[in-house]
Amino acid sequence: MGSLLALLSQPLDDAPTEIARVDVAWSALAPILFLIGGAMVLLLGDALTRLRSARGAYAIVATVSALAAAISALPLWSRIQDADRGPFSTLGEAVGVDGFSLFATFVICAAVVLGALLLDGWLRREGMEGPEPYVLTLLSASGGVMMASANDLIVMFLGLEILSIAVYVLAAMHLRKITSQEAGVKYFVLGAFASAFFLYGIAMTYGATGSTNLVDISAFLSTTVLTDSGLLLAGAALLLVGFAFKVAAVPFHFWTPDVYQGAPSPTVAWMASGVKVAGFAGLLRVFYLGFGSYQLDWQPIVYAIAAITMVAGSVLAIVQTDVRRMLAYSSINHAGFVLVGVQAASEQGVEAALFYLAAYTFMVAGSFGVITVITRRGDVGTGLDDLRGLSRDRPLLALTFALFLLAQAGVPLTSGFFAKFYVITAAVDAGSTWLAVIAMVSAVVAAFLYLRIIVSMYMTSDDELPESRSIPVPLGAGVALALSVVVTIGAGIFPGLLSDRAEDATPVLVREPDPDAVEAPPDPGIQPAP
Amino acid sequence: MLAIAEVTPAWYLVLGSLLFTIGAVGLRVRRNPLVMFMCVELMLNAVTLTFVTFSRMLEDVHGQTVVVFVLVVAAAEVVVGLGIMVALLRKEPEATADDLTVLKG
Amino acid sequence: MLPSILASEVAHGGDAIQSSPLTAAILLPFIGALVVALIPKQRSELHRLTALLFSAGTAAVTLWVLAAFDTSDAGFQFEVNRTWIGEFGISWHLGVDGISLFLVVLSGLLFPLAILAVTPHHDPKPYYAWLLILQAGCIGVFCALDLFVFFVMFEIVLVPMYFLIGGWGYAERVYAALKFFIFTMLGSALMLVGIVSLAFLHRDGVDDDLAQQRETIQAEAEQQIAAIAASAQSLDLDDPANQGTVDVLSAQINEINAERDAQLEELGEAGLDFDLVTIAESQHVEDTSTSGNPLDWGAARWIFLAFAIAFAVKVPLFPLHTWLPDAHTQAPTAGSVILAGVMLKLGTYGFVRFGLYLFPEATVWFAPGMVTLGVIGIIYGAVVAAMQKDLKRLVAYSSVAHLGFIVLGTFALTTQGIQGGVLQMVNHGISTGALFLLVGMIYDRRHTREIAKLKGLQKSAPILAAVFTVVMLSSIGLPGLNGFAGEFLILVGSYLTMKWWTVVAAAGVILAALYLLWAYQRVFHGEPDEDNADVPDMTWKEGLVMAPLLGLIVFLGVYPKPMLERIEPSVDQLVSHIEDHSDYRQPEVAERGAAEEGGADGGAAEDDEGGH
Amino acid sequence: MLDLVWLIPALPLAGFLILLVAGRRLGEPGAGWLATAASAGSFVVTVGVFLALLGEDHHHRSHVVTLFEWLPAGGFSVDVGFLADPLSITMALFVTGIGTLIHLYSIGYMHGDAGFSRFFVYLNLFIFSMLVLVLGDNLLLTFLGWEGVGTCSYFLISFWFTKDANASAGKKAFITNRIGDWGFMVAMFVTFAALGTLAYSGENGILEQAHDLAPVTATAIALLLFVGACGKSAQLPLFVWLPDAMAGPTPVSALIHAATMVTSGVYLMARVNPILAQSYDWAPTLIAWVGVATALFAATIAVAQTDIKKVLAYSTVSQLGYMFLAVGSGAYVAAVFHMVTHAFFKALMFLGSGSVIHGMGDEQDMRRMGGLRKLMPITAVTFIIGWLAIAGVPPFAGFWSKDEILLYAYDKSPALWAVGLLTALLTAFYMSRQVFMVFFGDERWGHADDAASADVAAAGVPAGEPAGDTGLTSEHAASVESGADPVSQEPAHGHEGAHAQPHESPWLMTLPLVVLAGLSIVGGGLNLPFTSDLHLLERWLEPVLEGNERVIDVATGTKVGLAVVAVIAGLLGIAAAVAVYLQKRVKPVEPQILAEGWRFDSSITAFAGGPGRAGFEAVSAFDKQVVDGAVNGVAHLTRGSGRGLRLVQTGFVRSYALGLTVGVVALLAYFLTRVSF
Repeated sequence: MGSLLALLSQPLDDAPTEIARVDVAWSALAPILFLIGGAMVLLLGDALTRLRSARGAYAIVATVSALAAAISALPLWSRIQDADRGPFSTLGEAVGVDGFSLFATFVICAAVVLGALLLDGWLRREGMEGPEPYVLTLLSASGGVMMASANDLIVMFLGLEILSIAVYVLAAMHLRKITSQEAGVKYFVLGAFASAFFLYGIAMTYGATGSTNLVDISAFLSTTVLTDSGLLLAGAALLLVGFAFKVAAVPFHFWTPDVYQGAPSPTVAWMASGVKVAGFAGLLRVFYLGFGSYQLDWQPIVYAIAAITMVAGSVLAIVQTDVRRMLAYSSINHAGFVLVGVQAASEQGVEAALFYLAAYTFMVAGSFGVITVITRRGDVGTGLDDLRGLSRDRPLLALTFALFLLAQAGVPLTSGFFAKFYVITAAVDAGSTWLAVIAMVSAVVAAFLYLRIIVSMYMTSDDELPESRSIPVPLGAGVALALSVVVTIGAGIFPGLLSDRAEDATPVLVREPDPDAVEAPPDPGIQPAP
Repeated sequence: MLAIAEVTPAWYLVLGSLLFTIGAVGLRVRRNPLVMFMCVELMLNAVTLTFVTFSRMLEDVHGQTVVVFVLVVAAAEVVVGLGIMVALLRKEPEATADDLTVLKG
Repeated sequence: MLPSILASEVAHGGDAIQSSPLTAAILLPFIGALVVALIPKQRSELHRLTALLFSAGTAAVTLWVLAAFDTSDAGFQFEVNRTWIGEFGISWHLGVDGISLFLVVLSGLLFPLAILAVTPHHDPKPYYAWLLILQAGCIGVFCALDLFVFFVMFEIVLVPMYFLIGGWGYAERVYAALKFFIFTMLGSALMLVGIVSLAFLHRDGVDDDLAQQRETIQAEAEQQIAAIAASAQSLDLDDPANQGTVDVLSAQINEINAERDAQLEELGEAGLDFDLVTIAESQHVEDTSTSGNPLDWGAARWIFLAFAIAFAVKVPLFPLHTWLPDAHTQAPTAGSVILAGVMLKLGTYGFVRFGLYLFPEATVWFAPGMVTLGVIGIIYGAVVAAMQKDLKRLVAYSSVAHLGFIVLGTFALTTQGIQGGVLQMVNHGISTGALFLLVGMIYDRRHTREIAKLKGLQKSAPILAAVFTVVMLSSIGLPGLNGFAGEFLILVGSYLTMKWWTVVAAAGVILAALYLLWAYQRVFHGEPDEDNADVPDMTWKEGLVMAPLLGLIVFLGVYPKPMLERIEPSVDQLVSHIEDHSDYRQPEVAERGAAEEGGADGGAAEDDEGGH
Repeated sequence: MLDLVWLIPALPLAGFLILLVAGRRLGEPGAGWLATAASAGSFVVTVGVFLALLGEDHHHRSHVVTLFEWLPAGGFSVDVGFLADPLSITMALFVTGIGTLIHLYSIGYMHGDAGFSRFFVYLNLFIFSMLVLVLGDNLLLTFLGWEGVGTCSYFLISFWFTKDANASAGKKAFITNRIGDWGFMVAMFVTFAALGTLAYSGENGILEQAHDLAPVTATAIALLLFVGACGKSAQLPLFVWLPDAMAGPTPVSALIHAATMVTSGVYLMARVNPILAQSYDWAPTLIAWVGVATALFAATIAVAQTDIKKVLAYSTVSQLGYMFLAVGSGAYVAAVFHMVTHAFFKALMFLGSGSVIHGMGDEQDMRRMGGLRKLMPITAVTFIIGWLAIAGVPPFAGFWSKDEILLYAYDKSPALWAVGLLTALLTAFYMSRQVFMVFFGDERWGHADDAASADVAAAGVPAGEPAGDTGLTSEHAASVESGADPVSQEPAHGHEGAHAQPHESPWLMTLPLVVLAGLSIVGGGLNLPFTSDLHLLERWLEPVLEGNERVIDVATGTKVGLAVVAVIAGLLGIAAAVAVYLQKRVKPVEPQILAEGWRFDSSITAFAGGPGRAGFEAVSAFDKQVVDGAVNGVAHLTRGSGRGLRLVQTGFVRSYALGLTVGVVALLAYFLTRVSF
């Protein structure tokens, strides 16, 4: 149990011999602080200055906050890559800073940037005011970063809730659109439901191991043979439910298509990228690290979930007619792929999963970015038929969309291909060859869906083409799309640029506090309350 | 008889799980969104009870501190949930959970 | 960090372009595609010109490769080998040998011809860009010597072809394009798993080798130390007089240990490797199945199967062929030409390069099955072709039959068979490519490909008919034209090991005449009706496109030797590679002047004596 | 001179290439003369080579000129090389000689045809292919020529392609030949597998090595080659294409379908005689029986034909049967002898019939002819010489060659001889019938069509049967019925008015007739049986046959007796024809079934069009329904399961919660199975 909690619960202890002092490595928390700080600045700024006329400023602030968060993580990255210093934990072992958490942080920040850039134009078109969407995105991102770096299940829970609650609101954000409300309600009800299971899982784990701290849990599990592991395994099952819900694994995926279809497109871009990254980061932290010694128990079920998720996602996707819904199911399929990496439960697997998530973030944000742009006021026009004529009206936009779709299908020379390749490699290395086969077959089925979208854009006969329409591409969205294209192609040709980073992003659980923080003695002025 | 009736921590755990199950089933059977929220709250509270019980069993105080977090989170959830709900009900005053089926398939 | 990496890439890249024409041959059309993409849509006349220039430039590069090719060298030439993804041992490894050389040249030549021959009806810009990307991919497949690079190229070609079919095809183009993409992707999906498994099995094999070497080194060191210890046994170690000797001995021991450590370090760790040559030559993935249970296969056979399915779809082998008639029929003319001319060879080439080379044992084991499928394809494709009502569809099914021959030759595992197969790959590319061009010309004139609607074209368009006749006869396998040389070598070679299959396959020659002549009769013979009476004859431009193809059809039929002598060393090497790594032995054919010693003739002579 | 043997095929090839490029510009008659010159030049070279070969020592009359390596692959290697030996030069001589004559004839015959130069392109290509076939030094090169002549035959039969019947006939010829070629190809595979080479000559050639072959292998090779020969030389059951091939211009029928190409099967069998000798004994016997059966079979059909060319076509089939009878009886010399004489008189008669057709304004039905001897004297006289030759009347060429075949057949088996004799009788009969119907009797031409049928009845032919129902494929028959004859319907042919006054043909056409008539008379001199000195051909061919020629053991008296019987049979046939067709004392018996060729062809057509086609269509349907159906089925199944799974996604948030709960229960259940107690 972390000493942060110890500090808070101090009065209950009978014999307070020494006050535990919490080491706070502020630099390690900088990304979270920047994200939250950005949100606060937006809220306050809006309240104080009422700069309604310069709505672009919101997007800029949000983008800058996210960039600042990412930049603040850069020195940490080089620090932990330094062999002499390495990863560390802070806040009384409640938060861990390792390559893994930082990598996730980078990806989440990138997702925020993309989401914010997309939001700008969308909000203008929909005539919505206020900085709230940005604020919520930033807050939810801070929750995601928390999950990625949580070393304590309670922190994990807090991160999950911060992440989720903000996203619930984002989903229901479009007040004039009933489907947005419906999506919000459904997401919220089911999300809260899943959170309750998650929390119950934490409770059981706590009951079984006597701690909520992952470092303690992992140490406990690797040194103690439980005579009765029922409670622990039940806890694991429920924790898995919570994560599986967040990453939309079958059969916890039901919310996904409805929410992706109903929620505003830029929000979906964030949900499909940032939220998914956070969910997987948490999943890996808890299971790969925390329950690492019970690997043989959870691997098979993750195997099964991965298989079902990939197959169901792809099969369900191909019968859809709404593009957002299609991509929702495709995101389920992709979740299955990441789970393939997870079930490998190896460094290879983690690396593959991280690469996949990073690549997918840009592909899916790009895809929803295109959808954001091509929909009409009221966020309508996402049917397959609505894409007709896009290649004629906006060839570049169509090509961009086609690129993201082909990347998702796993066509070579895109990041999506390498993502799949790494995952397959990890699976084969772990001996799950048949899962790799299932994965590839599902990828082929899913390819049909992407091709169908491309068909709508490119291969409509002339007599079925609608009249030309102008599709304005707002600056922000343009930048976001360009970024996504660059990363998707760049990582597709030089995957090492991304995979080397993912390789370095080894997740570890360490108890050691930040050595730098130790060197600088904390302010002795803090005295325990009498 | 008294020995049998003695209340052990296991009772609380069982009670917690029962409450949790009631909440889960309630969410499944009730159509009123507000009642469904309350069911979720019930589930969270059941977990809280479990935490406290474990805390007691393990003679570890930290389990009890969790309760504080959970309460805060639950409160935040309710606020947001109600907000969404109100926005929806303002549009469709009589809406139940089963009326939200525009999105499906 | 990023700029420095890119800078080094560019520096090395420039270097590679200088040193290997193959990289240039792949990059050139790719750059061409980018250039086409950058030219504004309004300047449509430039698109065609640019595409033509770049594809012709590529053709020139491939021709240069052909000219500079060392005929006697059986190994890979013009090799480049640069690390691409070091972590996985993936490298940009290219090279050509006699087997791939002519396919590279064919890909080089067919594209400019296709571009020259066909002008798209709309959207020229993306059309040319896709074609150029396709060219890059096709050449890449034939040059790749790294399994991963090969797979990338093998997959990447799907995309431009998908767009070409879907964007510029005919009525059913969407269905055909989707079917093409999904069908072929399904095949290669399994291959990716196979490739990865292969790389891991290879690594494990290398690992075992290294462990063995480590043991040897360790044992040697221990032996030496034991020897020293034995020599020291007689010494009284406590005696200070012996201190000097003890020091010397312990110094020796330290030295031995240090040397051992150095050796162990040198051995290093086994890493992943996707290099074709390394994996194939080391043969760490052996066929370990020994039991009689037909399902108890060794890993090599499973992986071979994964490869084989991918290639069989591409070839296409019966019964995985049904994407082909749809794709061919619906594709625009240039697409059909490339599909038939180049892309089908990805499968047959894959069999030769990756099936036979990587899995000699599994190849031998699967050979009867593969040959059976090939022979079924020969007969079946011809029979179905005969019943087609659409001219393009007919030609498409004829490809099924022709490629059946190539599979037969390849899996007959004789020098003649494989050589004939390689020859036939090129020949089929030329003949069928030309045939599709001609069908395209007919379509341009009549806007139908339905055989029933065409009649008597020989009267209205005699030159077109004459050219069609020559190409048709080449496709039928008339001696003296290119189609015969390959087919005959295949059959001669396959008869040595697959007697009865060959006898059946030879009957395919009859059927080829049946369906093509019948089609020719219905299209070109007879009195033209009203619609067909005024069909214009071949134009100069069209003649210009057909001329090189006709020239090759005749030249390669009359004098295929220049090709064969370049193919032969590589094929010989491949066959002996198979012999080295399996129980298979190529049957001895009595050499001229050595008839008495030949095995077959020994038996004959005995029979002879018995007869008298 | 011997080294110039390559020039023999090269000249026609050059002619072909020049005509291909510039044929249209040369036009008529330049193109024709050029082609004739190429062929004639080739003939001259052949004569030179022949003389040079004569100058060589008896056993050194084999000379190979290798030009380049054609197909080298591993141990397999085939050269483009030409072999000049007595057999090949004999063939080359009459191919180029008769070829030149027919070229000459064609200049006249094709006068005015729109495809004039195209015709000579094909002709030169044919001569080239035929020479490659004959002179090629290996089986594969022979095969090249073999297929080449087949292709030219295809081109020329369907020369007037606008008529469907011609196109069908051409296609039929090609495909039927291909069936035979299958045998040829497989024979080459067996040969290569057994001997490692396909070359004929030289120490390691297949002919030298043949005695090393196991009898079973040799039999296989021999019979497979015979399958090929059956296709090319129109033997049972592959003869069906030859009668239809008459759709081509008449010079083509003379050149390809009578004199040269169709004899290449005989040439091939003679060429590989060492292999035949090495086979089991039943193999040659089989060949002999197939030959004699074909001879008789075709002769019976010829009896009832009414088309002037059809009679000759069936007669050709029949005579080719004789040649195979000779081959099967080991009488290679007799086979070659008959081949040569047959080339003379059959070419003569075909050209004669062409002259008749030409003179009649494209009329081919013999029932509309008659009494032409007065109007076309040269044609008539030369034709009659040909008739006497084929009927086996001494001293015309046909008598000697046929007699020799019958002698050998008798030696092999009297049964063979008997059938052969019967055929000879029939031959004399139907040929006489033709001569009488065309050149003698009433003039039945020049009447209106309705009157024609009456005249037909008067001519003794059963009336009422459709004029063109001659047992052809239905398409062909249809075209004949439609009134036009299947051969020359080109309006540009220069004979606008059909049934105009018949007239003699121009000198370009009659000159070859005269030359061939002369050869038909004296051709027998090549191999007179009286003394061994007169066995010119036999001694000439001896080095090729290497003692594989059958040694007959028949007393001279028997020989004479057999000859006399043969002559009597021939005369009997003629006499019968005189009685029936000239004097009309006996009502002609021409059963319908014979006119329809024993319905052999129509049965095949019916089978091919019926069950055969149904089978093809079944396979095609299988492809569509089952193979492609399975592919689409998988796609439908996937989409179907997608649609099914969609139903779970009801949109009710409470059912989603249920799904989630099910997942929770499943996970809990799974994990609890892993619990350790």
